[in-house]
Amino acid sequence: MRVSYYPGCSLEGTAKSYDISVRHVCRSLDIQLEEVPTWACCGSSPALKMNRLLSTALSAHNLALAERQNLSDVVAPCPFCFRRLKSAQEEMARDPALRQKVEQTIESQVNGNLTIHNLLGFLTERVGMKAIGEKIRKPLTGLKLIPYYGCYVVKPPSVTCFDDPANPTSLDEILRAAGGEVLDWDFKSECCGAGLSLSKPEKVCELTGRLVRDAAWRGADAIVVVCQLCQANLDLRQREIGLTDKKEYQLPVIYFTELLGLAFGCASEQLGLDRHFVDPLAVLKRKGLA
Amino acid sequence: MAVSRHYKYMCSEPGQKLIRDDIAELGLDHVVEASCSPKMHEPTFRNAVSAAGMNPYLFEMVNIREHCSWVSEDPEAATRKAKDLIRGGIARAVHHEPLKGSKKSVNPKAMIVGGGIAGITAALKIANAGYQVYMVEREEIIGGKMAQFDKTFPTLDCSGCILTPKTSEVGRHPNIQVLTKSQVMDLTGFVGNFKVRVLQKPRYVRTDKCTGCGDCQQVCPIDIPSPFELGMTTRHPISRPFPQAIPNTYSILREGMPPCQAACPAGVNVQGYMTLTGAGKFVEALALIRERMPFASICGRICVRPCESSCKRGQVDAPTAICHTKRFLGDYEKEHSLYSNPPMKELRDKKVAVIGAGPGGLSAAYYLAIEGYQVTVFEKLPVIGGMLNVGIPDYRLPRQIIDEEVENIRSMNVAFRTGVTFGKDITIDDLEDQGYQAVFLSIGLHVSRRLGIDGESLDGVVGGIDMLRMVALKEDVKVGQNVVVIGGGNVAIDVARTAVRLGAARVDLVCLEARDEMPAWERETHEAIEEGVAIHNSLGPKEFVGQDGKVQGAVFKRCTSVFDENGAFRPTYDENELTELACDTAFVAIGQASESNLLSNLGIELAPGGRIVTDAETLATTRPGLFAGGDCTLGPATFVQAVAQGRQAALAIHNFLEFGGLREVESKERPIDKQLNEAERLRAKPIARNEMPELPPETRTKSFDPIESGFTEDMARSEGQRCLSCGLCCQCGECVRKCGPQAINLNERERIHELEVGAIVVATGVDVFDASKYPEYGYGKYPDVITNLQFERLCNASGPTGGKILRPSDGKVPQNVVFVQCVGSRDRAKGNEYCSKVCCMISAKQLSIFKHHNPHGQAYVFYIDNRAGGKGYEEFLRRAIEHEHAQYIRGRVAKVFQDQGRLVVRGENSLAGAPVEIEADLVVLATGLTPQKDHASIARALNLSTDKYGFFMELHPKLGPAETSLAGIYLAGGAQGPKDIPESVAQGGAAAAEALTLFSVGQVEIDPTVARLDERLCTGCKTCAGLCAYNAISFNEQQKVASINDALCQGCGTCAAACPVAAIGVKHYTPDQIFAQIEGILA
Amino acid sequence: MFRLTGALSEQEFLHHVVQRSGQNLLECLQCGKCTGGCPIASEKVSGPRRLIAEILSGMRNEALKNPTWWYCVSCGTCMTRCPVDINMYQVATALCELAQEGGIAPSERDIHLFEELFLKSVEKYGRVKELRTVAAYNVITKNPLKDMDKAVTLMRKGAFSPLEILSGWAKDRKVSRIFALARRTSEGGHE
Amino acid sequence: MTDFEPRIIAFLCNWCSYVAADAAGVGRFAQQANVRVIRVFCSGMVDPSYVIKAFASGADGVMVAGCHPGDCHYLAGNIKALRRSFLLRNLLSELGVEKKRFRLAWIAASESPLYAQFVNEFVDEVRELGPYLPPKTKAAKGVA
Ligand SMILES: Cc1cc2nc3c(=O)[nH]c(=O)nc-3n(C[C@H](O)[C@H](O)[C@H](O)COP(=O)(O)OP(=O)(O)OC[C@H]3O[C@@H](n4cnc5c(N)ncnc54)[C@H](O)[C@@H]3O)c2cc1C
Ligand SMILES: Cc1cc2nc3c(=O)[nH]c(=O)nc-3n(C[C@H](O)[C@H](O)[C@H](O)COP(=O)(O)OP(=O)(O)OC[C@H]3O[C@@H](n4cnc5c(N)ncnc54)[C@H](O)[C@@H]3O)c2cc1C
Ligand code: SF4
Ligand code: SF4
Ligand code: SF4
Ligand code: SF4
Ligand code: SF4
Ligand code: SF4
Ligand code: SF4
Ligand code: SF4
Repeated sequence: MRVSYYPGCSLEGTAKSYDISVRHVCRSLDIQLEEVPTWACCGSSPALKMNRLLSTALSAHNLALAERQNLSDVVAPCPFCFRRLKSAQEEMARDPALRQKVEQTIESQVNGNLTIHNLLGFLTERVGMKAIGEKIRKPLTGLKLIPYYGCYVVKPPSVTCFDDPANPTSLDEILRAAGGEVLDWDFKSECCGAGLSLSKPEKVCELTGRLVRDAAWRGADAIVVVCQLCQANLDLRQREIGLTDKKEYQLPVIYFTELLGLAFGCASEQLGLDRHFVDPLAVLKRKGLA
Repeated sequence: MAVSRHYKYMCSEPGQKLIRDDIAELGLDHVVEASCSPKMHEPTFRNAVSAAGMNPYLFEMVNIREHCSWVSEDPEAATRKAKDLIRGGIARAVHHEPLKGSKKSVNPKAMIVGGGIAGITAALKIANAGYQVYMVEREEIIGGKMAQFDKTFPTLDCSGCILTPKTSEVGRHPNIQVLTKSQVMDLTGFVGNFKVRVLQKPRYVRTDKCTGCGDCQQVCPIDIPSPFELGMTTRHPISRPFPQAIPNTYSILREGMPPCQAACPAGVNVQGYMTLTGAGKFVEALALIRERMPFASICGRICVRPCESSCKRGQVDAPTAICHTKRFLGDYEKEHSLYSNPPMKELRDKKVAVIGAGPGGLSAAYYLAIEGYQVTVFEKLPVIGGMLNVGIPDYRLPRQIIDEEVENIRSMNVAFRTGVTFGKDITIDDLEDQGYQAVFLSIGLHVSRRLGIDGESLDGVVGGIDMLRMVALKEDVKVGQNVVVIGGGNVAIDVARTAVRLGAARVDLVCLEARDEMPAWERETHEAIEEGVAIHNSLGPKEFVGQDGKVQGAVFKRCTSVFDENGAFRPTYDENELTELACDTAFVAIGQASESNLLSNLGIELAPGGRIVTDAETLATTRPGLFAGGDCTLGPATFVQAVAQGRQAALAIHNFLEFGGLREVESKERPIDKQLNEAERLRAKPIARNEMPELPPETRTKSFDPIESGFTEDMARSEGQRCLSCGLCCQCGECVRKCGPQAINLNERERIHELEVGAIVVATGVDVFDASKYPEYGYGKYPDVITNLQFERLCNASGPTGGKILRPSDGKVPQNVVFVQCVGSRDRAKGNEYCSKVCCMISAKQLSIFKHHNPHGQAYVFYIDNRAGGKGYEEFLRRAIEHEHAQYIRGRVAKVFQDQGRLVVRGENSLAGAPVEIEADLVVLATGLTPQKDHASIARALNLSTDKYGFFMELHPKLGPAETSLAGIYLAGGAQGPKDIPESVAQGGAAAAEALTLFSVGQVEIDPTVARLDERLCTGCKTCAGLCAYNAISFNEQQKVASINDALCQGCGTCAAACPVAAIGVKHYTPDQIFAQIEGILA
Repeated sequence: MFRLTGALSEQEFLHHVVQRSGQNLLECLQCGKCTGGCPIASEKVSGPRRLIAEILSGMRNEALKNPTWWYCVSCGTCMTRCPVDINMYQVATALCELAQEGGIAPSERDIHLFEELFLKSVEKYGRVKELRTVAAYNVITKNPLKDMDKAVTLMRKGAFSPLEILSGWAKDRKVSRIFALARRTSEGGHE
Repeated sequence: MTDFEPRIIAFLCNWCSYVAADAAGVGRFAQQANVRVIRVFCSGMVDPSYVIKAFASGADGVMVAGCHPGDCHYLAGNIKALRRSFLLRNLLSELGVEKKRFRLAWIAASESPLYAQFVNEFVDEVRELGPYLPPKTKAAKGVA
């Protein structure tokens, strides 16, 4: 299967391990990722907030680039990019006047015929649990995992059209297929503070604090994420959270693709597992998985 | 135009007087009135003109309020529109003719649909006025929602204390007949003269016999979540919701026939015996099986088990091991020597002959013997069992098992005469001479079909079933080293595996079909392969080759396809591609045939292929007194089908001998939905299917020892517990045996009542919103998140906790109780925009009750607005705040979640302007009131309209709240919209008053606006006749014209629109009138 | 104190927001379910319900200064649960644009600064250069060493390379042009 | 053409659509004032000749509305209306009436907003089409 791949800025910046592990997992599943040539930033939440036209135009620009690859599907690992691409395509389909304005702004045409996936959705719905199950070589036996979806892959449902926003299960399914023990909790799609990490770190600490506390209380070995913003916010803030609680939190925060890669039999270094702030390798080693 | 008047309040008395005066003074012959909707005031004005002596149908009303002034934003355009309409009305009125409606008397009986407080009120009022009332209630008891409450707002009086006097009054009222578990199917007729069909589901317990002693439920093996307790506790299918329930007798909850039983050709009550086995009641389980299948041990070994492929547990994990469990029961009985004959009727002096001692014949003998007949079985072979004995090999079904089960039958005074060939040693006439009054023929198919190819008569080419028979009868069978078996069915597999056991070095099985098309069961084929049989697919036999009359090989051509596009057996071959297999023995197992010469002498009808033709229900042949069943009528079928037909024939023979004729056969129960539902999934205990212990392939080929060794007691019991109780009550009969007054009849079936009534009150009430539609509230996930209806049960003394408010998760007394308002109300995204009107008060009531139980507890209420409009309501709410210290927080709850093990409710305190979180021990969701889930089918059955949510539409939102647009049908209670009890009661009274008015007038005027046929125009084309939905049109064959029955015609005008020559017109809506109106409007 | 006179202009601001955001705020029940679940709502940041209340009652200045829409991370939680499907982040965009046009200074300078820097990077390079953006932000907010220890740890682990801050990149002229065109059209205002 | 105000005849069944029209009035659901209602018992009562008559008398559009299939007060009169409407459309186009000028709709008693919406859409559509000119007039004006 060939699909176009839109990594998004973070995956070539701070979230390299996500990028590497995505590529690895896809390779194992015989999926050829073809990076959208000269892709640009989707504008993320700053553009979305400051200028609606600009925000839609940036996404449309990328869609136009992707359309030229002549592949029917595009996959974006970053949930925010996914949501922006998807809603740009839909808004333009709904509102011809907007489409015209956008096309004038980006000076090219957008047909709007791509199927836009987030990575999780692509793997569960398109590739299918069966194909994934068949590739498992080293099940993650005994690993207690907290699945954390964050908000952007599932909310708002009218845009994402993916899984259940209140109680999503696709990541649970993948992790279970990989042999992990999935813990239930109620913060699956609660917000981590996303883009406020720099400007309002105290807000982020407050939000991630409740996630980390509950995950620790449930005896998790790790929190598994699908979003690089969640990863960074949860990975980097545990010390501050610990200060308030007078506790030391050391909960690894791992991309689900890293774990899938491990279960497919790949070595941890090749997946970027050694690059996280809270070291996941210790617990993985203890369970004989790395 | 004689006069035109403008008056502001024309419908008022002075306005009407204006009209009357004008008619009198000016001698008007038509009146047109332009104002509001005729739906509202046409009757008023018609009455006014008639009072002045004018025929009411000469009056025409034009609607310029609802259709013009209220909906137009442009006053000038509205005026133009009004003028056009008035012009149309005038033009039409000119064509009006005087019409007179006929009178019809009213049938002074009422039907109340729904036995909640609204329906009860209406019923009692009508009944007390001396009229007959039918109360049709869907559930097993009456009382509606109120029966579930503890106390009622705003007075906090006990709900039961005010309701039960009413329900018992209904129960014993001589004028009220209560039909429980009933629903209206459809309605015909018109006001004063309705005919209603009501479908009543069985209660299984007779209300006139049951004493309410409760002995039955103590022995019932089934537990299901109680619907009345909203799943907070379980009940037995036989039970009653609470001690004061009316009708005050028990009843059984039964869904219908589960798919396992429906799939079993013999109709064995699978759920019943699985349940009894699960409860360790093995003897009872066996007795249940034998009601339809006398041979548990045999059946448990060889049955084809269609039941298991239909078993709903298969949709959860794997089907229950129905067949292995049956085998266990049979074997257990033998091991412990528990067998005793079933209860048998007294011996009759009637003799019945059974020909053939296969499963069909044995089954017939068994059931005939129970009925008391003297049965003799005639069998050609020296052994008994038919194909069980001389077909199915020992390793699957040991002979000893057959012998033991046959022995049981022998002990029931059945005589066996082996070695007697019917048609040769004894004829049908002989049997008649010997006093046999009926004969059942079940002689199977014992002739091996031949291929009809070259070399088939060579030495060493043997029929497949011939070989098996010889082996079974211990005759000498020569099996060489290299064996070829031809055929792809189960017989072929049995032959091949037998050959392996007889020492063949190599066994090749060759068949036409591809591997996945083979008719043999996959499991058997697989076992054969394990035992070393080589399978060759898609090959058709061409010829056998040999030397000196002995076979040496078989030649095959490639089979390109077996079935044609219609799925019929029509193989095609490629003659060029040949394969030869060397062999010294070849077994041909391609099918079975009957002994045609024997059958043709009997003088009965035969189907092509020699099968005996019988009546599908009675199995009677075309010769009176001769019945037939099993393989000889079905073609090669199965053991269980033969047994089923044996029983069916026994019943038919009994009917034939006892009642001379062919009596109706037992009616079947309605099967339930095959698709697994949520309730069943929840009932599934996490038990894995027990696998049958088997011999390994190496050992099993060495002898004819049985391969499967059977279940242990524990395995069987755990299989029994895997059953999901799909039918709810399993009809095990335990309760029947226990019930002293013999009040229980498990064979009760649905009934249809045809009721004739003059008025109908629809009071089907409300349902509560399904809280699981708010996943963010955790309903269904957290046991301590409950609905307000569940909370009522928690407070109720007859409820699951005996009236103590304990939280469901751990039975502790809750400290913090959080009430969440507007769950499913005022929420467009969830489809319910309306306010449910009562839940604000319900929460105030419930928190007050909670505080009375636990004065130290704290109640919180998240609300959007407090709606307390009602007498004493606001005061009640203030009490909750001031005396019960409830904290009211304005804001809709965003989420209920578990944080480090603690339940937390989060929302905004919108008055303080910040989010808040509350740690809760119990969360009560104030679920809104919704229409009943089946509102659409009620609406359809009664021809009512509903609003967009599904509440029934009243005639007028202000002036006709208890009437519908259908005269004679009235509304009461929650069915019309969310309401509290006082309003429901008031409306119940209003509906009763409407019905009583109708009864006391005693007559209704039939609208004269029916179809009229102009016979002179009718060309006799009959177009109209087929169209009338009320069969009002008949055709006069002499005069070749249609004719219309006024009493049946409803005036819909379908016929008029269809008549090609416009011979029909509906009075008051004739083409002239409509044309004039069109012209007038557009002039 | 706010005195209402019934003048048509009282509704004007509401209409602008409704039109730009495409969200019919008149349907809002003021139930507060949005704010109850909004991650950024707090004692200080009112959350969406209150913001809508301000818009509904024509409190233009209050609404444009309400920090909620600056904080809004467009998580979509409010809309997911709202009984009338109001999408708050569309309202945030509308308010941001209206504030810009009305020359109202951002009430949340930090957030604004970060977002500006972010977009600048995108405008220039077509992509956001995260480390450089972070560094610039820290320098401007006079906190150059913020989270330095974490950065160093991550760098050591190879999570990213320090070269990224220093090395030069190619500019993406196409994207710069999109910015220019988008600005021009937006300034023309929405129809 | 902009100031053209079409005149439309609406045949509404007594049990569903007429009730919806009344309720639209009670609910004040604004409608363009171009539709003239004629109440009939059932949509199945509307003889094709009524529709033709309306056009012949100068209507620019005709609508027939009844209960939803399955909900007919007279069991299936609306289905008969539906069956007839196909023939009727063909007949109308033979007579030179554009198919869009005739509409059949199912409007339940509870669907008063839908009724108003339907009216407004239909009026717009007919306004778009312009006045209906019987073939003779068209030929005379050379429009055909
Ligand atoms: C939790 C809760 C607490 C409440 N507390 C109070 C209170 O304290 N005070 C108060 O004034 N109000 C209270 N109410 C409101 C009260 O329930 C209603 O006002 C009242 O039940 C309405 O009565 P009803 O007879 O119209 O309908 P219901 O009580 O709903 O009765 C309808 C009956 O019709 C039957 N039925 C339904 N469909 C069919 C069918 N197709 N065929 C035959 N039968 C059918 C049902 O089985 C039922 O027996 C409460 C409601 C709830 C949910
Ligand atoms: C090899 C083989 C394997 C099978 N395996 C299975 C299985 O695993 N599961 C399953 O459900 N079904 C199986 N079947 C089918 C099943 O055995 C038959 O469908 C069933 O036995 C039919 O019962 P019956 O009573 O109609 O006839 P039969 O069992 O054939 O019995 C007929 C009896 O009538 C006797 N008879 C015939 N003619 C006369 C006469 N003129 N006078 C007196 N007596 C006469 C015969 O000797 C025989 O005893 C198998 C069949 C074969 C051949
Ligand atoms: S045992 Fe019989 S009489 Fe007693 S409650 Fe049960 S059904 Fe009624
Ligand atoms: S679960 Fe039990 S009742 Fe249901 S189909 Fe299976 S055996 Fe029958
Ligand atoms: S037949 Fe059996 S399951 Fe049914 S009610 Fe009686 S005891 Fe219970
Ligand atoms: S009564 Fe109260 S809780 Fe119920 S819907 Fe109305 S406002 Fe909400
Ligand atoms: S359709 Fe008209 S012409 Fe034909 S039989 Fe009926 S009434 Fe007569
Ligand atoms: S009007 Fe015609 S079709 Fe309708 S009920 Fe009367 S006879 Fe039947
Ligand atoms: S959830 Fe929706 S309706 Fe409720 S206050 Fe927020 S925006 Fe308004
Ligand atoms: S989208 Fe914005 S306003 Fe809505 S919940 Fe998320 S952060 Fe709050």
